[in-house]
Amino acid sequence: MMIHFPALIVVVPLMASFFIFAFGLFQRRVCFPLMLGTLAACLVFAAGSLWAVLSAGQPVHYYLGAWDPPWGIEYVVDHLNGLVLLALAVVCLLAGIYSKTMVEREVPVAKHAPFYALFVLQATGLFGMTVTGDMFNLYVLLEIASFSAYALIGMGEGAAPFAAFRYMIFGTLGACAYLLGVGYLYIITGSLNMADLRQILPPLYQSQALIVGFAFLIVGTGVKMAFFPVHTWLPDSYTLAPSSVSVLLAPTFTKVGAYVLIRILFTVFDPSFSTTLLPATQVLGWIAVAGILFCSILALAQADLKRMLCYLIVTEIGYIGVGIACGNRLGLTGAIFHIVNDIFMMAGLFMAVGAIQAHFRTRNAHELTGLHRKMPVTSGVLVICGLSVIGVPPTCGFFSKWYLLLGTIQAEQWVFMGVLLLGSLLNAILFFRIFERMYFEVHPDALHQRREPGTTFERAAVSEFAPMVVTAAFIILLGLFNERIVSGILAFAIPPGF
Amino acid sequence: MVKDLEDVVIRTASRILIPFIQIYSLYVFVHGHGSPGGGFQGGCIMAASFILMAVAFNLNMAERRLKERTNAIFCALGVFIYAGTGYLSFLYSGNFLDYGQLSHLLPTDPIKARYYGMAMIELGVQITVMAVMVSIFLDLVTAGKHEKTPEEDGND
Amino acid sequence: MNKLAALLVTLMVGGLLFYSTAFFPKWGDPKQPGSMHVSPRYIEKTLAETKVPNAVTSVLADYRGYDTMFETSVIFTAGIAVMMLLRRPS
Amino acid sequence: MTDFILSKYNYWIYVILIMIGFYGMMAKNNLMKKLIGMTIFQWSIILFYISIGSKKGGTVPIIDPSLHPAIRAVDYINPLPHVLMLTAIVVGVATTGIALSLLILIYRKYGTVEEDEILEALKK
Repeated sequence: MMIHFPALIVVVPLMASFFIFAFGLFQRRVCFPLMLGTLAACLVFAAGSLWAVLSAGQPVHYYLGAWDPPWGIEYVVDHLNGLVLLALAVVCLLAGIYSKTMVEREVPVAKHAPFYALFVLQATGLFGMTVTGDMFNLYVLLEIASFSAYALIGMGEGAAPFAAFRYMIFGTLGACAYLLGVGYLYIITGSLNMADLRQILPPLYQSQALIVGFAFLIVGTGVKMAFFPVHTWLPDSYTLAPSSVSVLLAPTFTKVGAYVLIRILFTVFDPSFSTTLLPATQVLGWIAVAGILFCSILALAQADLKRMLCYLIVTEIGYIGVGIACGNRLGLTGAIFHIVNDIFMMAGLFMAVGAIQAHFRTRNAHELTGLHRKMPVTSGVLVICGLSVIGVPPTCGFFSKWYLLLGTIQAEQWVFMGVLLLGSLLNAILFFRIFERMYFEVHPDALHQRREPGTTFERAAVSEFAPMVVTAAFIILLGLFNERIVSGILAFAIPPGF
Repeated sequence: MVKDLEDVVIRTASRILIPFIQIYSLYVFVHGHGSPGGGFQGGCIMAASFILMAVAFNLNMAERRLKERTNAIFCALGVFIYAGTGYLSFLYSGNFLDYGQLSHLLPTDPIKARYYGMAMIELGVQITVMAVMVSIFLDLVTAGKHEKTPEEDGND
Repeated sequence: MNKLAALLVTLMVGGLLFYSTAFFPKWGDPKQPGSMHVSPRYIEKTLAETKVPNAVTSVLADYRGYDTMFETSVIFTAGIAVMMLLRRPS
Repeated sequence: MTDFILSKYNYWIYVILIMIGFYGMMAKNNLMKKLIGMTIFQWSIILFYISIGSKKGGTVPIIDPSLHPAIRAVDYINPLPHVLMLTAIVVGVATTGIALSLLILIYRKYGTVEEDEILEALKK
């Protein structure tokens, strides 16, 4: 049964979304348990797939429809996407638990069935994009994940439909650029399978059409990954989305985009092509550096807590970009480890902000005085995640930034190293400003004057702070056991040719 | 006066045409293996017949023929048939979507089983595409105000 | 101003595309890589392996049937999304 | 020179369509026109894929043993791009469907689909 896990992790949530939608129309209450059961099953499949890869020691191949690769579609689970898959499965399950009370609050009852069906389809698209070994299949799964994201964001309040529409224009532009890139690769090589392309492409590295196709692939993936110059769709759409949706999308979608970029740069194309022959990673590095500085400063300027986090997402993607740009084992280890850490960090942060908005009824960073008294758990999780984003030792953020720094030093990219340190400093200013206002400023009148008299302060539900605590625990655990993760999994996750 | 005359011509013409459109759609669907056709094209033609019904008559007619809830169930049913056929090969420890394993189920050799597997797939695609096209059309046209009968809305 | 910038970007992208078409194989050339590497097997083996004369249907439903399943799921996702966004709760 | 044009003009057509769609998407102020530009952009990529699959002298890929005794790949055009583009067409339909429903939501909320008017309304 274990050999079917790579296919099951995508097909089971797909089938479950049909049941959730069909039964949800009749019996609304069946949606949440079905969704939770599916995401729990996906966690089991993800863990099983990673375990199969670790015990086998080499990538696991799964031929869909029993057709061998270049003709049929192939799923490949290796150390790299096994780890990312496991992190995605954990965070999707936590986002599912978290969404119980949030959806009751934000989504009208008649729309629960389609909402949960799209929630699970979004998870399907993410898992599929991580596992697939076929370029066109990745495009189709990218579209499933994107359509669910557009619709879920469109459910938000205020200007959410407008933000979703602008995200759709940008996202479709990116997906079409990706499709055009796959078309360029197909017209030159005739194959769609990643491993097959790796064999056919080397003699063609000089042809200009290939370089243009490579550029389209990078631009398309960059849009989906919210890389610096093409990230403008992210702050509006994730801020206005319902909080259960931004908790699902923020940690996962952009990191899967980063994984796809690593897959294209170093698995489909030879690392020597991406780093030396065509200075693609150098250019990406300099853009990422500009992105880190620009977005860290913009994050400082935001009053709205959620919008501040959105700019943080783009900064973290910038760190991953710098990791890729180093072009050596250390830098890439740091980039992959940072993808996994960032999935958990952003999940914790967005869950905390969602709970604060729901119970403290504010998102303004200046009105958080006395939060620790009313919501001790949420503020505790916010502190742990903040420290991890800054990069303070016990948390996992420190270790991934440590490898990134080592990578930049080894690659003698002193500017990259400087910007990494400066970025951490800017994040430190950002978070300590919030911590200071949360814990140390005591203005009881500010608290009462804003609160309407007579509204009781209902406690955060268990289904809200349980996932938060689990995420914070994961952040600490990843930090403590980073050495085993790096030597056990990441050492083998680096594509050959480095 | 002119408005009614116009309706009469369109209504009688479409009353005659709609059944043949649906038969043609089944023809295209069934001949997916031997000639250009298949689930998608057949589903679209079937959806066109329902949309013609909604345009020529009024939304109530289309609503009566294909109620909103059954349409939603058809959406899920078609894709369920598709994925279900894929799951069948798990029973015989084949990979996902491996129709060769259907030969244990159907009294044929593995190669002919692939022929029947594809027919099942096309059926699933036909149902889903038909249901979704009609559902998207009805949603966009009424902008979500299904419950109000067209008379209140002005007979558009 | 915006229109001018958009025009410039479009001309640049168009120039890049025109430049790249110069390196494509001739149109309709039977020996181009696109038709030499993977597709000959689909054409020659479809009758033998799947008894379906229409090679497009056999590739669509069998060789790459998994893509088509997700394609149907894409149309299903669009159907739910439109239903969710537009339906007014009565 | 004519041989060069004859062998490449189909790619130029799809490039011109991409430029039209891309310009429409970037420069138009009306959201509906942006959507039309996006659709042109998507369909031009479909045209590009289909032109990859064509073969001079090849016929529709329905294998008919009576037509040619030996089944040779040269006699039939390449079916793979046609399969891929069926998916891209369905994705195009889905994109248009969701974009139109979002547009209806925007129109219902702001009474306009002009981007600058919406941005004014947002600033208030």
